[in-house]
Amino acid sequence: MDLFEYQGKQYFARYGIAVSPGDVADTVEAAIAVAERVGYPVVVKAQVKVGGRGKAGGVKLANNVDEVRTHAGNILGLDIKGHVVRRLWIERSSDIAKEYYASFTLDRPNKTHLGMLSAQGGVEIEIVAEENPEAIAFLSIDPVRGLDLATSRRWVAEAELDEVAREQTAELLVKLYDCYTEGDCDLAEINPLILTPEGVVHALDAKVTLDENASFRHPEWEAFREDEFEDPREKMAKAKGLNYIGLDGTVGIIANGAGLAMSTLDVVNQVGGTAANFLDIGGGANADVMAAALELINADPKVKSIFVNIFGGITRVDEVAQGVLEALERVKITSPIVLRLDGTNAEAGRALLAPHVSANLMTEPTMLDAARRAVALAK
Amino acid sequence: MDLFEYQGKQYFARYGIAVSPGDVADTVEAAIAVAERVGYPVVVKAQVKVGGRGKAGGVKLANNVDEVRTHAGNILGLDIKGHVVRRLWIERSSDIAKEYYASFTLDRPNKTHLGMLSAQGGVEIEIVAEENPEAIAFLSIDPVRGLDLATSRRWVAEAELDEVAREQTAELLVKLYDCYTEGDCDLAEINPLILTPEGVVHALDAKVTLDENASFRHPEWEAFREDEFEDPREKMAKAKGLNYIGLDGTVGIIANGAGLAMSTLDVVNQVGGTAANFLDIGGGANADVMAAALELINADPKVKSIFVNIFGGITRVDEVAQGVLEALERVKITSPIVLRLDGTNAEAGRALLAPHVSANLMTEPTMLDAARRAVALAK
Amino acid sequence: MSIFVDEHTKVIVQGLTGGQGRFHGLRNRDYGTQVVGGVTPGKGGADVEGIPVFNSVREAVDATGASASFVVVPPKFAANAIIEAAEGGITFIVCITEGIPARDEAVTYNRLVEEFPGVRLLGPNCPGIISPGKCNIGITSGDIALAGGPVGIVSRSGTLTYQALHELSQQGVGQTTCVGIGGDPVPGTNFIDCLAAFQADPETKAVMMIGEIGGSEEERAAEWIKLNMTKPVVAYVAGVTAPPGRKMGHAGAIISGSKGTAQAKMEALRDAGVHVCANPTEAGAKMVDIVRAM
Amino acid sequence: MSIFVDEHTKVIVQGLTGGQGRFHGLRNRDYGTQVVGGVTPGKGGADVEGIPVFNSVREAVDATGASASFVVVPPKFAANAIIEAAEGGITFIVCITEGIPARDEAVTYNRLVEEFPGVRLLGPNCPGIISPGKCNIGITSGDIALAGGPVGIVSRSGTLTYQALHELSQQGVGQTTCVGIGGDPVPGTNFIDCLAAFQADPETKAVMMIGEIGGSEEERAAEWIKLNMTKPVVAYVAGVTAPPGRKMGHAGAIISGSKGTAQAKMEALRDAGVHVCANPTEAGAKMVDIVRAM
Repeated sequence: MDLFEYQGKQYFARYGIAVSPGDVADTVEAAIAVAERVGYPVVVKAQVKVGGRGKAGGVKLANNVDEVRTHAGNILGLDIKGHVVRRLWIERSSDIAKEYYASFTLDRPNKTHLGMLSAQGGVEIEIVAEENPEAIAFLSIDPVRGLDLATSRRWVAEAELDEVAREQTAELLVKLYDCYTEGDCDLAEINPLILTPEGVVHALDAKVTLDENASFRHPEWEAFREDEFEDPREKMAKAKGLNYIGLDGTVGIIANGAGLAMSTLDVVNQVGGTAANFLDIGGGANADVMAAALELINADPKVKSIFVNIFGGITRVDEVAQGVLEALERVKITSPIVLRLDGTNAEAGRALLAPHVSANLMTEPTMLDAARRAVALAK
Repeated sequence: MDLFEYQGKQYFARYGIAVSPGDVADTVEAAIAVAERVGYPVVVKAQVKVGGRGKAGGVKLANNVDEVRTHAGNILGLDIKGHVVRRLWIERSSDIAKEYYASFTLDRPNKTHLGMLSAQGGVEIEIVAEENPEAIAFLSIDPVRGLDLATSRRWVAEAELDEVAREQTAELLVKLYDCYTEGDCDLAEINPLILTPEGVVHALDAKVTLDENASFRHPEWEAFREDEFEDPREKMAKAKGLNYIGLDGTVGIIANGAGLAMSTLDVVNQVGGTAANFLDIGGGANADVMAAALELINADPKVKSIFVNIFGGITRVDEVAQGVLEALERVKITSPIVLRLDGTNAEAGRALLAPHVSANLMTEPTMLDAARRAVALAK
Repeated sequence: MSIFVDEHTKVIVQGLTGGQGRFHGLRNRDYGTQVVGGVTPGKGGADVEGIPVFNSVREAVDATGASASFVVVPPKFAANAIIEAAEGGITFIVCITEGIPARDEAVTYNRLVEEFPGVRLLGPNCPGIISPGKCNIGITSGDIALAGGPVGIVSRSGTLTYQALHELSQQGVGQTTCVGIGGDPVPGTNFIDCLAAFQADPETKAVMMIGEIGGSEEERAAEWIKLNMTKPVVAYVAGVTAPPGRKMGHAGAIISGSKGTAQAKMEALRDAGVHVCANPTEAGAKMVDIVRAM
Repeated sequence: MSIFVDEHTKVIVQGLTGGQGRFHGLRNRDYGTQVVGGVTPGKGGADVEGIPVFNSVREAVDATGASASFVVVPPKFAANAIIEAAEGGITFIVCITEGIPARDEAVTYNRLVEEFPGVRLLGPNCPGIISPGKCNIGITSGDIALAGGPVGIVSRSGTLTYQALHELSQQGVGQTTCVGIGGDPVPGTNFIDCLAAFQADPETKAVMMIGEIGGSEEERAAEWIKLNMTKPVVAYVAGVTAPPGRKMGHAGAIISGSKGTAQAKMEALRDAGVHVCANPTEAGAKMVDIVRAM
């Protein structure tokens, strides 16, 4: 789960990481109230989960109440790369002497944690990594041992941060690592981490991605979830326990298992079609799940045909077939459905379906055949 | 100090690192004796401090006494890139299932120790680093904390060494690190580190560079020193405490301080000349030192003129001038000498020299002027 | 021969008394696997359809001589269960648990590597391992596997593992072992570990490898194959049409920036001499051709 | 103003009772430096020409309020002396000792960084630091320095440091501070530390930088200059004609493979807008021009 900047800053604050004083606002009036409270000048920042806010006009400096009113009014409702701004973060503006970059993430090839620290912050780290990799001090951290202050001090020296900033940053990085690990983040990034002209180091932005697998030990994450403005279809899918990603094509996809679902997209693409979605219904494919999946796909007006691709492993195919039939009784589906059912009890499953085969419900023996049929129907 | 392979293996053995059974031999007869002792097949290896021995015919497999006689005879006296082979290392030949690479050195930019480990050994690591850097697992080691077995195990897994080799290698790497640190090496490299078909890991080569600054705690290094076959001029220079490197040009160089000596070479080069040597006489430049330096340069038949470049810091220039005059009384110098004396008491120094100025002894006020004069004299 | 597990492998099930543990544990035993015990703290002394339950792995190992453990416990307890297995003397651990926090996986992986160098973990979040006719630990349906070799299968994806087995078995081409390494970000056993084992196994004549988007394990495997593998490898990589930045089911299956695309993986594999196929069916057909031509 | 040391800096000399320590310590005092004490274990209570000697740094600091230490002890004892200084409350340590083993330097550097983040080490194997007219710690001859600024000098080479001072002083251009960082592989203070301090010092108007072959500190400095430095920098890099693979005096001054060449360093500095000169005289002349044009 990606957090909004304001949520990330709230999360940082839990771990003692210094951020600018500020608050959220969903209306112009609320924005003014926050600005009056934290004191001018303030920065009015669009809360969207997409980069490039600044360029899109989503971040503005306001020196007085009139400027807050103008900027908050302009930014609320702004469309930034398809994300409509519904919330603002208003914070006291900081003078900046230097901008650094700091982050922790998982180093998958090495199976360790990876810290990245650079005296060149404020720009995209990918660009720095590409153009000047020596400007990034990489730190490989054994997850068993973690990061201590001594190592953190070594790291800030290696990164050649300004000396006045080093001890503060070393301490902040230990806190950020605690936030990353104890806070179960997939990513905890500060860009920029700033040094003020007064010699104080603090986080000016916050980019946090939480590891949803760790939800069970973080009841506090509920508050972040309530604030999500998700695509309604993805929200509905999540509520039903379905793994759904909306795409732009015309063939609706239902498959069991993420690999098989990806593979189904690939095969549809190979035979000249385009998938309308990725949808993994997981291991159990009973009538409830199948009905929910069909309903979800049916709600997508782009869909011209539906390809159900099930390989029975634990799931028995006859149960899946039964589920499809029950689901069809409950839900009115407007597009034709092509089924490919294989694996455990496939024969029994196909036999179950045989009497119901029609121009709107057909079976094919292989993935490739089924994909061809579904793509033809979508044209 | 670079060690020969056989010295490196002896050094490894002190730290419990497994090497092949073998011994040195300076004659064909000795080579045969070693071969008979360690058992056939053996490898006959030229002991030279230069890479590319194999290609130059300096490494041969011998299956019996006749082959040892032939190969040892051919290799002794062989010239490999200017290094004449005077000693052989004869060792029991190993069957090789896999070749790895392992080394420790100082990571200067990060001021830590750097371990490099690769499942792709037997070739030059620089080539692997260039063509396939991901094939090297780099390990940054805090010199304060060192390398423990747990981290070493993590490292061999990251390097994707064959599983049968991992635990042995993890243990060997800890020993190699001990050798590198306690043994005060600038470089401790094993290439290849081999895995035999029987599943045993051991060092098939040894490349060790010792940090001469640590000589005071390593009386055992004396034995290595006795075996050196140095350039006689460099040997003489070392005996006199002079830092001498022979080069190919015609202007002999004497300077105090390494930086000034390098700079002197550069200036000679800029005005169209070529230096015959690098020679740093260090801080104290008394008559003894100056005499030794002049003698050394005088012995080089390429030298056509001598440029003495002294900047008096602690050393007073009048003392240097006195030293030069005394040295000239003791040593007969065949090439003309151009002196540039500057810094503390420079006036007094120049005054001292003034009565002695001739076509063979002249002074110039600046480095550049002196370089021009010395280069003109060398043409 | 098979890799990692065979007919002599004695298996305990951590979580045998739970719903999933009971279902899969008994199913594995029905397949013929030597399931010799279960572990559930506080339930020692009970049994599950004749399989004795112990309070701890150590007790179970002492009593049964098991060397393998099948970990089927909720995500919250999985990391501890894996470490308990290693501490208890187990050397091969299969963990099918889905949804373990990445932090726990990272710590567990590194603790195993650092403290228990002889222990292999398969998973988490994997379908398990089957050496057809000999041993099945995990959730793979034994029906779709065919004993007798000569193909080894290694797969990052669960359902595609079954698909791969099915493609071969229905053509009469058997498998030595099929290993599902799982799609999580920190897998205990990776492609290279399995490829090396298959390369060393005399009965395995060819290897089928199913990859997917995300990470760089396929690229690393390709490099390893190029240098070490003499047996033919057929590969399929799922996710050619996956959009960047969206997790495709697994936390591991995500294209970040220009990294982890199926195209890059296929290219690396092709460079290493692997037969790269466009879909599982084609991969199956190619493997059948290769085996028949042997 | 000057950087790191000024007329208020109180200095103790570790090794004051040794030949070198006595010579340079007294010479520094004669220059006007506040040399307030010496440290030689076992010789506490004695004095050297009126400078009291203490048994330990802690005692010396407590008695004198010194913040700086000048370490002039043999290589064997230097690492311990530096750590003792940091533990004793010294915040600026100048170590001129040549020939300290690289291992000891690496351990000492990292111990300082990890345990004593407020402590700066200059050297080892450096000529020291002089803020002309205010403070001289090390072996630089005070005669060749000229007080009053506006040039800061930082140099990796000993003799070339003197040369640089001389080139400026004889033209009447003074220095704020001249720092010799030394040519060893693990210098406590590097170019960037000094450049940053000069950039922050209002009296320093321009900086002269003397580099040499080996390592990549000059390249890193160039990158830093490009991003942070607004004051003009003139640089000279020694060793254009140095052959690869031979140590040119210092352990640090060695060209390894294609790394560490003077050409690469000069190019990086030029790219960063630095005035790169072909020899010390030219560098001096360029700096004089720059200062006169201000």
